[in-house]
Amino acid sequence: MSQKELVFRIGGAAGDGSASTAESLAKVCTRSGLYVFTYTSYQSVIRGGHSWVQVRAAEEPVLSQGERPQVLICLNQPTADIHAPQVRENGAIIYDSDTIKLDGLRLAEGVRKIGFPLGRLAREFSNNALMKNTVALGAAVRLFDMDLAVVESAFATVWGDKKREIVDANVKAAAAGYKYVEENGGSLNLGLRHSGKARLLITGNQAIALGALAAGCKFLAQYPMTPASSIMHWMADHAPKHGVVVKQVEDELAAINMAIGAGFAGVRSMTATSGGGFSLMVEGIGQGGMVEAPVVAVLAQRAGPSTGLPTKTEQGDLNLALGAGQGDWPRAILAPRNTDECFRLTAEAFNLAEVYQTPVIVMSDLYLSEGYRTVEGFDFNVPIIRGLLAADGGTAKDKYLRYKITESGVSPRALPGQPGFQFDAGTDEHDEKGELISDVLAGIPEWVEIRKQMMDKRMRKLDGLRRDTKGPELWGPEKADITLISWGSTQGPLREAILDLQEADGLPVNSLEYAYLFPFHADETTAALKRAKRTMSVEGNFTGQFSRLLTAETGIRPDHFFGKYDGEPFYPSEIAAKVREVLG
Amino acid sequence: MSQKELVFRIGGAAGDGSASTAESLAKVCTRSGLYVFTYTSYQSVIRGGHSWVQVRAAEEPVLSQGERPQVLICLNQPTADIHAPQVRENGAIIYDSDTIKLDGLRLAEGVRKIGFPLGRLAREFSNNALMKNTVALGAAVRLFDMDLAVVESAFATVWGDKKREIVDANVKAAAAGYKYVEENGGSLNLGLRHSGKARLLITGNQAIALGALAAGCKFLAQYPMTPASSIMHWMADHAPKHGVVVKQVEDELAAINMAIGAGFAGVRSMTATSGGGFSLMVEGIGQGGMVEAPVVAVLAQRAGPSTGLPTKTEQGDLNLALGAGQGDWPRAILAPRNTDECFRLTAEAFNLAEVYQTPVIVMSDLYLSEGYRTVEGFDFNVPIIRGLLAADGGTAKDKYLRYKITESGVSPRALPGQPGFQFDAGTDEHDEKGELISDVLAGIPEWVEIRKQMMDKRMRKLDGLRRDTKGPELWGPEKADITLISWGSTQGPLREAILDLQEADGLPVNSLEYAYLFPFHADETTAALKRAKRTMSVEGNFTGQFSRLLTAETGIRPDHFFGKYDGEPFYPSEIAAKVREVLG
Amino acid sequence: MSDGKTIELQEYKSEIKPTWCPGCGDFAVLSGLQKALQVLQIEPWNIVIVSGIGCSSNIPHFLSSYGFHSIHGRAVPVASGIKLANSDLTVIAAGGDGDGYGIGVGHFIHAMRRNLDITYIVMDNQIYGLTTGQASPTSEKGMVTKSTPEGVIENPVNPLTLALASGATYIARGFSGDAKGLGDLFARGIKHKGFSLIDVLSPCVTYNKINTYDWFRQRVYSLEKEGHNPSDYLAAVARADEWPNLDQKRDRIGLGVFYERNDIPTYEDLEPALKKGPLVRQPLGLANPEELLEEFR
Amino acid sequence: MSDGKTIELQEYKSEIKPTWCPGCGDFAVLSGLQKALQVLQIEPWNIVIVSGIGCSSNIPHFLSSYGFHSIHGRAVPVASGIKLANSDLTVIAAGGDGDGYGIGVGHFIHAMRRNLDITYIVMDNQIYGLTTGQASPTSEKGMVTKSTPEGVIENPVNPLTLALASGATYIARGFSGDAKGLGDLFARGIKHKGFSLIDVLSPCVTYNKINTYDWFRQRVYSLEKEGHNPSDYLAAVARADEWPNLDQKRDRIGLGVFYERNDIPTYEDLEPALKKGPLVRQPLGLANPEELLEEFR
Ligand SMILES: Cc1ncc(C[n+]2csc(CCOP(=O)(O)OP(=O)(O)O)c2C)c(N)n1
Ligand SMILES: Cc1ncc(C[n+]2csc(CCOP(=O)(O)OP(=O)(O)O)c2C)c(N)n1
Ligand code: SF4
Ligand code: SF4
Ligand SMILES: [Mg+2]
Ligand SMILES: [Mg+2]
Repeated sequence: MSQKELVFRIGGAAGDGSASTAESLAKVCTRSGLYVFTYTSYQSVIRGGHSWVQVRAAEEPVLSQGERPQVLICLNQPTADIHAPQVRENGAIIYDSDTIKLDGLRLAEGVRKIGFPLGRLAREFSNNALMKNTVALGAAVRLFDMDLAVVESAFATVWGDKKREIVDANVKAAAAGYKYVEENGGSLNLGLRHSGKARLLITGNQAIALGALAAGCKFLAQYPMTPASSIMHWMADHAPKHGVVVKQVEDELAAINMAIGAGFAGVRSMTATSGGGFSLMVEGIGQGGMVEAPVVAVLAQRAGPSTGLPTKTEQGDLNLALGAGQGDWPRAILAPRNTDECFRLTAEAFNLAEVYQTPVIVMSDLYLSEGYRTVEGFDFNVPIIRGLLAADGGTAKDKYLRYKITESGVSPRALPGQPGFQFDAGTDEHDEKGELISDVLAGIPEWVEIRKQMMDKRMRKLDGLRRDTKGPELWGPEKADITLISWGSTQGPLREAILDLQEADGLPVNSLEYAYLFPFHADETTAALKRAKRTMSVEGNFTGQFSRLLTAETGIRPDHFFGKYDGEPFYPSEIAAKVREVLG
Repeated sequence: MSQKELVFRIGGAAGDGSASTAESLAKVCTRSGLYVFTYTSYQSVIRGGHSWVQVRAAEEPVLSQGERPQVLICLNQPTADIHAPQVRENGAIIYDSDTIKLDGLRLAEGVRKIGFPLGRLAREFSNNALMKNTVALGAAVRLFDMDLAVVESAFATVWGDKKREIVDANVKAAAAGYKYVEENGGSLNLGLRHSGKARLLITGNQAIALGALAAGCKFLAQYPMTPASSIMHWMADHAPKHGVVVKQVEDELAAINMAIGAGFAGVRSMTATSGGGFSLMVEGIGQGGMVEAPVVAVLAQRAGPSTGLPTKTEQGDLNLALGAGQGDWPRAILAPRNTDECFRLTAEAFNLAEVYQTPVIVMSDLYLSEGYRTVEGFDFNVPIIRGLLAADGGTAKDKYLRYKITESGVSPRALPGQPGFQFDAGTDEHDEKGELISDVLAGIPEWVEIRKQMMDKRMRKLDGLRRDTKGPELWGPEKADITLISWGSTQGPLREAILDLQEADGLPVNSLEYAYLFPFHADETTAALKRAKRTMSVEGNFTGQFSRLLTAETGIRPDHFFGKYDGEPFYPSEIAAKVREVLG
Repeated sequence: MSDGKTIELQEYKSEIKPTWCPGCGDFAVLSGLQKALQVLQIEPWNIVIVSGIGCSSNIPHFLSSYGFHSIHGRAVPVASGIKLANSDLTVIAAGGDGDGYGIGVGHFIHAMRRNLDITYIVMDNQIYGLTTGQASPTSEKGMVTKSTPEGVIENPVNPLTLALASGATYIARGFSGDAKGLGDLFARGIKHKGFSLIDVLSPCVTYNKINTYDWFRQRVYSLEKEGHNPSDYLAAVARADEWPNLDQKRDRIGLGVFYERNDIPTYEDLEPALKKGPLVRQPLGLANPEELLEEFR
Repeated sequence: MSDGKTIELQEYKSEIKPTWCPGCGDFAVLSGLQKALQVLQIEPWNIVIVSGIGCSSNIPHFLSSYGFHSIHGRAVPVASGIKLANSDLTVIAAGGDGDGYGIGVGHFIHAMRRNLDITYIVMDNQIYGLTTGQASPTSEKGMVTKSTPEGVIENPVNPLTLALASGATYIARGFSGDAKGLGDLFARGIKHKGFSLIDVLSPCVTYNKINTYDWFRQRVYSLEKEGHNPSDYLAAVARADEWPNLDQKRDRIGLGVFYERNDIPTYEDLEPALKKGPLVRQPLGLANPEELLEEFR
């Protein structure tokens, strides 16, 4: 895309502090009025290995991590070896000239080698080994023409007033780097305006947690698992203040069962995990469908199979979510396409869960959950719709039927503690009262019929869930040479690819994007795809799990499939290339 | 169907002994040279409730439990109330005239009420309360024109020589019932020939266990769950003699993980469960796909969702099997259509698991797993194909690669204890040697490529699995007005419905039957369905889980769907009626 | 109790007739529990009984209270979620030995170390009843069952030493042959602030032909009568180790309270979010949401 | 050993350099284990190390033996399956406190009561290392972690009293600050016939700033030197209860063998199908299949 942007990359070993330096830069960009998008590539190790972060920022919204960087900070030699050749023409590489060599690396034209004794300089301000990152950061800030004062304010927020000396030392270190560049070539002259409204810089997981709080979530039971853990961390930090119980429990079996218990007892409750933990929740979540307890389960995907690549992204757990639990039960699956939707769809999930009294799964992935993105703000005016409660009146105590067969499939819900509405919630098939059919009634003709009615009742909720959720969004030109089908976090890179194809090739391409996966919106899909000239589904897995769902529901098979399963996020360029290949 | 048959039903409370009496009768029928099919309707309770068994037998193979009985034994009043009206014209009801009344029940024409003091008579031979069942059994035997000597031989096998007095008492009791009918109206004159070759009478679970033994299974780890428990019971009884370790373990998590450990260590190993337990195996089984360990998992389905109807049948766990585990990994899913295939496909599953070094799921259901059926015999000449082993030579020790990238996706497997081939099996993504990619290499460009290659390698196994398994079987006339699509145990009732539609209505109907569900045979399916005039899929669940798979794989949507989810098995008559409705 | 009227025993009984086999030990547990609740005058609607799956786990249906008949092995986490959501409720988890000490033993251990104010009643029949008689984790070595035709070769779980090792603050053993004693142990356990385990020897008359009422009657004795001091941890361990144990000694089986301490705060006491009362009563939504956004600017 | 040649320590080392943080306690466990295996002269190809997921669970990659780096919490059942399939192998399960006492505690308990001849080494750092520092089941009350910013409010699991309650027949505690002692405890545990638990205090230098080498050094003492008798069950319980415990006493932490008994048969001894030797060596297929069909006629 032709819009002006800055792309910054920093790399080193785990523990070298790439992430926090990049975060500072991202904050500085945000406070400078830019839109920001970050991607962190790291590994499942605490020290060593190779990790790097990319920060991309521009005056207009940015939807992906971008491609080649203009500025690279190398915290160790492997970073130079791997990343230096990728730095763009007329870009710059910042490195400690005492420890790192760029000799022999093939650099693009005009790349400035900004090597100076970072480490030695840094030791003037602190004996913290990570201080050299701050010197490098200062250098980058100068290259990008940003303001040292903003850097200072960012540091002040990160460490707070209580750690004033740390802030001061860092500010001095940054100034030293800044000065070095000032005196050695100055700015890259990227021409971005650094002013304007500071927006919010937030990760998908933080937005999910905020959305939950806004929706009145009172209980989170979770077991740590990348990339879902930071939901728990953030919630735990804010829990006591907002009257939320946040529990790290013994395993994911406990997490889902506790969350369902809490939902049954009347609070909005949630759990969050990744595919491995969700695998352990399979039986429990099906239970929620049967006892008709509301619960929200966040499934933040990472690359499988099995333990797989714990720090890498994938959209490979859709089959898992679709198949979770025995038999058929009504579930909803939402997949936020971006950080903003992380907030909105999570909040919505709580309403759907309570209105339909059934588990709702919110699927994100490492790319979306952990990346920092800019959002304009959040609308905290989230409606809280608690659904049909026996307490709201209209429900007689004496013949209270917890599982009353209704047209919507939804029955009035009593909460423990409410006098006169005592009932049993059972995972065995039960009658309208909640009493067992399985133990002495199963197989007796009239009860066979009631069993069938209970199934029908529960499954009717899918109609309401479909009605209350939206069909896919068609984005881009009405008339297009190809329609790209995507779900969840693929939205960003895909939209950028579309813009690029339009701009660079004059190719009209649009996308059909799904945020509400299940119940599937078959009619809207069929209508939209009928108008499509050609279709390609783009998803982050091997088998095309979502395409298969789409075909199962509509009989339509996308003409092409572009699946990515190497653990890396989509890059706009590769989507565009694939489109060119397919159309060419 | 017009073939001569006998249909017998016995009902009472749980603990009243319906099942063992029916089993005796089934054995007597078998030894009388008939083909037998039984269905037991029971409840999740140990005493009380209402359970009944139907035994159907004929000179030609029978494929379903049949419909209305000719002879009914009532062990309690509710049985009379529920079942007596269903007895066929000119049939008979046997009951204890001291305790049961048929007054006021609407019986079919010509039904004989054979009420006599069963209990009092029985007490002459034993004070075991269940002895009255034997008296009734004797009466039924007389009605069916079978031989008391066969009854005696059946008793002798059941109790063995050591319990001669029990056998004698029972023989006397049966003779008393026999005599009573002899003197009060005699036979029903059904006209079946009771002679000829005695075949085998066996349940699906027993056939699965036998198939496992025949294939060299050495290890079974299981946790009890209806309707899979009897696999463990039968195996445990025969284990020590055949050098098989059978372990009831603490839960299904342990079961799958132990079985995978044993498979990794070099023995053919298996686990078995129902949907609830399988839900707990989801993470473990995906692990098998990643470390490439062979294991066979039997999933005997029962009616869900959740605990559901533990003693009732359903085909509702296909989505669960298809979605089990994170990400994409190669799995095979087989679904025996009948008892004979329970044996053959289980044995085959062990070969597929070892040849492709991946978990294989064998799906049955309560209907197939627990029902007694006639089989002609088993071919124990099961080939045992252990797949590519490093020990077989051709694999050099010094650069041994456990996960060597090959065209087939299969790599030479070393077993612990083999000198020089030490390697690590890991659930994290790994390289050809088995060493971690996840911890310090993930995300580095060349290793991103290797990760992709490892995925490709594993997933290539699906091609081999598809090649080594069979496409659907088209059964019935080439040209048909409608093609019925089915999988697994639905075969029997469906074939009977087809025969009936041909005979009674002259309607040509055929069926496309699947025993090998995954990897799916799309080409054969498309070819077969292209020739179909009209299609209807018939399966035992709410949403048409298999039809959805078929559509996802081929884009073809069956024209009609007949799903059953009330816990009861299919009856040929209801399938035929549905076909008439659809075609009419 | 709220309106000063005494709640009658009848009010704790549901319309559903228990479906257990005649003679099943679980009947005594049911009536003991009803009696305890009545003695404590806890309103039926303020009680939630949570069970797993098994014969014993059908108990919620036979009591008039709120009930959650959960999945196999998960009664304790479901109960924990309920208690944390509404700490005003009296939460009782109940189920079988397979449910609690087999598939559910992990949750059992972690619940005890949390010391949530929950009462856990295990109807320990040393067999899997509902699945028609397989070995359970408390089946004794050598026992022949459907799954162990050659006899069990595991050493049995000892629920009491396990509880003593895991921080439960009320640990007792009852016997279905002593209905009165059961009621007392339940009442004391429910009153106890913190996690209470009551392991009940509750014979399965259908599938366990070894550990029968008679078998127990020949072996049980009252801890109290022998002067056991329930605040003495090591004495409790020694009593608990009398049966079952690695040596397969089985001549003395103590009944009563093995261990109790009341000085350990409950989980609810320590949980900061509950300082303002039960979660169900706290307002939904955010009072001052914009404040939360500061950190993202 | 088979060919009479001594196996050198080097042969137990793999080409992979451990990826643990410098100073991590797990290094001492690795070298202690290598030393123990060398002392016992067990051929690398006859060893299988099975782990779960966690920093500590990466250990199989650093040893030259067969390895199975399983899923989180399942090392023990995987190891059990391997041992039952090939009882000639030396099977060692290894992993973290989260893996073994958190998510995996159910398997841990059941494995102990089985008394399979497996050695289980838990690298207990009282924290979740690999997931960057959340509370673990052995984190002490009050500890501030990423998941417990207000401090842990659970009582910690005591692995030793748990093992004593569950029938493990060799129960020991080691400390990464005492490499020599570790090697000895491992060797003795591997030699022991039956389930051996060695809980190793293995400091996480990155995320646990409380339970450091120094912290332990101020508290540990040798059981042997104080004359502890490892065959005395109640004495072992008393020693194990010194730390951690409900009273949060933390001044004395015993190292060494708490309990050992050698008169309890192993699971493999009792399993009838293993009488003829390891399963892997038994012939496949059926000798006389028709015999099996008799019951179906
Ligand atoms: C995940 C799962 N596995 C297995 C079962 C089958 N199952 C139901 S009850 C039960 C055991 C019952 O034993 P126990 O808990 O001792 O209760 P009891 O019937 O003896 O009272 C089992 C294994 C199940 N429902 N769910
Ligand atoms: C089912 C599942 N849940 C969660 C995780 C994430 N996870 C990986 S390691 C770990 C805990 C590690 O702690 P510990 O076992 O103590 O090992 P350490 O890293 O401290 O050595 C967790 C929660 C996982 N891999 N699988
Ligand atoms: S089977 Fe046993 S536990 Fe179950 S109800 Fe009958 S006696 Fe009770
Ligand atoms: S994080 Fe802790 S446990 Fe993990 S390697 Fe580093 S020091 Fe060891
Ligand atoms: Mg039991
Ligand atoms: Mg740890």
